[in-house]
Amino acid sequence: MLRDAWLVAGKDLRMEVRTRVGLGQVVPFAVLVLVLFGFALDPDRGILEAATPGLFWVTVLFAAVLGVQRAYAVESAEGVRDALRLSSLSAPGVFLGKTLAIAVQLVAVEVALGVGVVILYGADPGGWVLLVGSALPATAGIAAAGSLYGVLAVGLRVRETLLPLLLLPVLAPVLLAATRAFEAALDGSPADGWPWAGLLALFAVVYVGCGIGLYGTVLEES
Amino acid sequence: MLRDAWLVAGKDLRMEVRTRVGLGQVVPFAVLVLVLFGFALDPDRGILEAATPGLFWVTVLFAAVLGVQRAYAVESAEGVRDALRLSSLSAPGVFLGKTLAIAVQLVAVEVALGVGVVILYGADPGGWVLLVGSALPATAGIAAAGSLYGVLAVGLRVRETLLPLLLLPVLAPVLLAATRAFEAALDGSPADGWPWAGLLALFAVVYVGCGIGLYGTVLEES
Amino acid sequence: MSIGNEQTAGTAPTVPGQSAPTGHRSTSSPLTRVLGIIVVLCIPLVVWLSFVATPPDRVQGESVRLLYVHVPSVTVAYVACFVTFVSSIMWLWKRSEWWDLVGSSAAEIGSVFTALTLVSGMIWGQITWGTAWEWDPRLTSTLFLFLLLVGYQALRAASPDRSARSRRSAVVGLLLVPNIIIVNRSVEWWRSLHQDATLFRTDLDFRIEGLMLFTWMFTTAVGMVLLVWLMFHRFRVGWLANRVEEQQLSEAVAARRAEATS
Amino acid sequence: MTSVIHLRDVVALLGGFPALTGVDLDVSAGELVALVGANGAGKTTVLRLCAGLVPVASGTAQVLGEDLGRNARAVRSRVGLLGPSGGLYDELTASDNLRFFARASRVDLTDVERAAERFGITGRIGATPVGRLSTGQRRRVALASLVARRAELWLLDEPHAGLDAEGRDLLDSVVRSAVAAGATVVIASHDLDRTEGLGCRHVTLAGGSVTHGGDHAA
Amino acid sequence: MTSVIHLRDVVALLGGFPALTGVDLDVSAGELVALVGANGAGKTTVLRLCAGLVPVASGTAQVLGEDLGRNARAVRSRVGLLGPSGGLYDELTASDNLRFFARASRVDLTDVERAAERFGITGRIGATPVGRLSTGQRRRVALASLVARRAELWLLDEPHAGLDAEGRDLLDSVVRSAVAAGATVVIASHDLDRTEGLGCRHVTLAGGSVTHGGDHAA
Ligand code: HEM
Ligand SMILES: Nc1ncnc2c1ncn2[C@@H]1O[C@H](COP(=O)(O)OP(=O)(O)OP(=O)(O)O)[C@@H](O)[C@H]1O
Ligand SMILES: Nc1ncnc2c1ncn2[C@@H]1O[C@H](COP(=O)(O)OP(=O)(O)OP(=O)(O)O)[C@@H](O)[C@H]1O
Ligand SMILES: [Mg+2]
Ligand SMILES: [Mg+2]
Repeated sequence: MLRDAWLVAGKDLRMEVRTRVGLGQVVPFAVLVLVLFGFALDPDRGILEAATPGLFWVTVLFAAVLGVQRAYAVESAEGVRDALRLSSLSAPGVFLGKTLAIAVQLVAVEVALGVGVVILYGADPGGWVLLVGSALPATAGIAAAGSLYGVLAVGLRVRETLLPLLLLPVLAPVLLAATRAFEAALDGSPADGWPWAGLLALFAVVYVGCGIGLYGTVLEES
Repeated sequence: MLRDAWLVAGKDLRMEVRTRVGLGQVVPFAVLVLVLFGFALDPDRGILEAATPGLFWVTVLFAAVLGVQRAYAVESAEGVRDALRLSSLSAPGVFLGKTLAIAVQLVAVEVALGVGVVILYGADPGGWVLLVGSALPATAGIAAAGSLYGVLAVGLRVRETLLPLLLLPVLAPVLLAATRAFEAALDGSPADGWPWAGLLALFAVVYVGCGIGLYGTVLEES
Repeated sequence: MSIGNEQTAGTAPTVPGQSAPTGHRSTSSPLTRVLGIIVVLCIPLVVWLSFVATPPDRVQGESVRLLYVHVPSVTVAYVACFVTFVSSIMWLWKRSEWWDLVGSSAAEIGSVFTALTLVSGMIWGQITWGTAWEWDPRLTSTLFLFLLLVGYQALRAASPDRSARSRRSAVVGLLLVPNIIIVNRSVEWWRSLHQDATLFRTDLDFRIEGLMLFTWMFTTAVGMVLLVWLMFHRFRVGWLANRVEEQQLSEAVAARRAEATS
Repeated sequence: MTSVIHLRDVVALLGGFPALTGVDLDVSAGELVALVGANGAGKTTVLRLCAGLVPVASGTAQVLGEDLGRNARAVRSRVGLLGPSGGLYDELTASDNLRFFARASRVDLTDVERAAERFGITGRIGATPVGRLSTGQRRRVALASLVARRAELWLLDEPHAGLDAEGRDLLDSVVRSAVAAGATVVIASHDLDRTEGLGCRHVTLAGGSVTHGGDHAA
Repeated sequence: MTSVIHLRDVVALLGGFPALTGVDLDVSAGELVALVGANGAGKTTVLRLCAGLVPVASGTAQVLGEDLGRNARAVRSRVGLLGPSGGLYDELTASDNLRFFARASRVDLTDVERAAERFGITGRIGATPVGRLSTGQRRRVALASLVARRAELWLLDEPHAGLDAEGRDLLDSVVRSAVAAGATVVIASHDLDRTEGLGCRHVTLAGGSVTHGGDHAA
């Protein structure tokens, strides 16, 4: 299973290296969204400062939707889906591989956004441990849920639009918890934040578990 | 030219009727984004009320990106692009047709979002004339710019991610002007808003003009 | 009550479970008729109880009567979601059409009741809070629940063939309850951990007792009967739709074969 | 005999790769020419270039009397190209596709209907979204669309692939009557029996240039 | 002789349409069978069904001793299917594709290299993203991937389409040696000359069912 996961993740990252979609485009997109927010929400810092963690994570969610879309667009090319189903890859392995590849891209997005937020919104990064400690499980949870719902939309002509519809309500808790954790970290009160990080870890565990259990059902559908 | 525009718009709307992507999915997606915003930005009304027009238009932009993506996904199927280039359709006609089809979908999104904003954000719709008078040129501008940039991304494997990157920056002025106009309308000071509506009309004219002039160059690129 | 098509159209193959007389052109059966009669008879009683018999509230005034729509409908919606959840698990285990139909019927009716909760809550809010919407935990999580159910149905509508449809919707249906719990809990915590929690409900902390309690419980019971009644019909409509599909299919198979031999 | 295709030392790049490395080719009006050659020789690229869809990197290319380097647009609406994938909207039904492309190419709708009938795009097949047709059925829709166009120059890329025996014969008869009506036809194919049966002049490509038969004299 | 494919009255639906309307087909181990029939007859669907990719709506279907209705998974990794579109990642190079699918199917990498060499996927072609290869080159990559798999049952959907003469001969020799090594091969094709040349037993499909030759006795 882990071997399959490596194989799939390696393939996805290799494609990423070839096409530079993630670094070259998803990351700039995310930064752009941040700028747009800065633009649409009042020019005076008031709102932006209060809302920074929320905007950060909303932006991550949008980037995640894009990333998942991309990750599954390559799998839904004609014939590729058949080829995957005919291979001996274990479904949990494919799930973990896709999740890993999406997570790696998300981390890149988050780093870029973090820098963007500091520069553009004048956020004051403090509480590193909590920031990282909540961002990691949040990323894992988003990637796992994205990977699971992504495969549900594969092969449907309407996947571009169905995916966000399925995924975003599910990710609302991640948005909440991660926002709270970041708020706590930026406020310098990490003790308030750790329970949220715990919730994020719980979410990640639930979705990785569901993904491992259910992915096969969807992928192997005959 | 107008005949071609009708032909293309008719084809797109027929596809829409067949697949129900717009009404069935883009509209719920837009509402979802609105909810996520309401959610991520503080619970107390303060921010939301101040930011309603901005959030409305940011959401419209996201929906527009999705809509444009979908509108050009159908054109970038292998061979279709060749077929279009080999037809006798005039490029400005194709441009106007695509723009029209996108605009129709956007109007549906805006109506839904308008209702959503009134209900969820407790916005108080006043100044109808200004609202409609600024939304219409804004929609035309967004659709025209989307249509022009959409065709730029057609046929590239990475269009899902490239399009927002190209489109969002050019639409930033529309976002700004439409937000200002809506703010004025909601504040009950329409006199402040009309100049912005005028600016939006200017944008629309510029983008439609550019589209008519440049679309051919992009489409026919040989 | 314009939910679903209680009266199905078209020629009717027989409906499962009930021995419908041949040529019977509806989805009703003795059992559903009994259920229907119970609902129909109880509704005037519910109206009477909630509008006449129960007193107006001290704080809420007459608007408290929305309670008898609002609270039962959310209870029914929860039950419907739970049914979908269980049916999805059962489908993944048994892979039977029966469970697929139970799950999808429940989800569809559940979304209607969720909408009813939202609408009644918003009307109520407009009256008592002076605003239809607050970013209150319950409201928000109810809205997400509604959107999850919309997503479930969009996925079903988008899936071309029956096996893919059942399979994918079972996965989403199975995730429904965990999703609801996570969304609901996190949204609650989101506020409660917040320093100045704006608890809109504190002033409504009326003690429900006596006739009000009875009315509430009675309405909930009627709501449950209504759910069961609608589920029966929706299930049968789905069942018949599948049968019609199969019938059309065997006709299509025959036609295609004939075309081949000609 | 007027020259319909006149390529001299044409180089064409696909994503930076020199798919054509100096093609010399002459086709006169009313001729029936087959491009043959190994996989990757450049047949498809020659056809797309003649349709004005691939830019000429260097050399002279004249098609239907127009210079491709300067006026590819003018050529495009006068040629009919059958590509390997057909160029149809998967979500639209076969007849909607035919109608749309007919209108878009200013073709008479009755012509399209006649062509559709000829290729068996009637009844269920006509009313099915093209994405749900079989390979051969999709080819037939593309062919019907092409035939209705009545182009001056037909460029067919492996037209027989995917068609059943009856479809291939039908295609041949369509090609013959197009030539009889004055059109020029260039076919890229690996099916030499068919192209010989049609009486094509064979032009062999290798490594992106013509090695045999590019010229009438050769 | 053990039966590798055993279909009895199999109905299969594609998006609600009865693509197969009651197929009876028996193929024994080591046989070489050609499915022929008009466009839309159901050849592709039979192959995909035997690969466990299309669900059996009714009837009995056994492939490689497994019941498809109950255990399609077990069949999938034991068959090799060559579909019309090849099933390759356009963004990966030919050799990366080959390596990925080899690993994913637990195939020895040296086998893949040998197959790639045989089909000419070396040098530039091996290092080019598959999306930028010509039709025939892409087919060759898919074929190399298939050959390396050494499946027990080969299901080939119009395998000769798009290949040049040399490629077709190569394919035939590959098929012959697979049969010699004990594999069973089913080919859907419109190219009767080729399938006869290979010495296939011909099974005719029409309207989604077998009209001739489904059974050894027939
Ligand atoms: C859009 C607006 C509203 C929505 C979506 C909504 C949603 C809900 C939900 C989901 C529940 C069930 C809670 C649970 O037990 O988990 C509930 C219960 C209840 N709601 Fe609402 N509500 C809304 C507005 C209101 C308003 C305006 C009032 C009264 C002023 C109200 C009063 C109640 C009461 C009394 C209960 C039952 C008591 C309880 O279980 O806590 N709701 N509502
Ligand atoms: N996705 C689909 N949805 C609905 N019907 C389909 C779909 N794919 C194919 N069909 C129909 O099923 C029938 C059988 O298709 P199939 O692809 O098996 O034919 P085939 O024998 O391979 O034809 P060809 O020679 O054209 O490749 C056809 O009539 C076709 O219209
Ligand atoms: N998009 C592309 N980018 C880069 N190179 C390409 C691209 N498409 C084709 N090529 C290369 O150009 C050359 C010519 O391709 P072309 O498609 O014209 O060949 P062909 O003669 O049609 O071959 P086939 O018989 O396989 O169809 C090939 O070597 C191919 O690798
Ligand atoms: Mg070619
Ligand atoms: Mg086929």
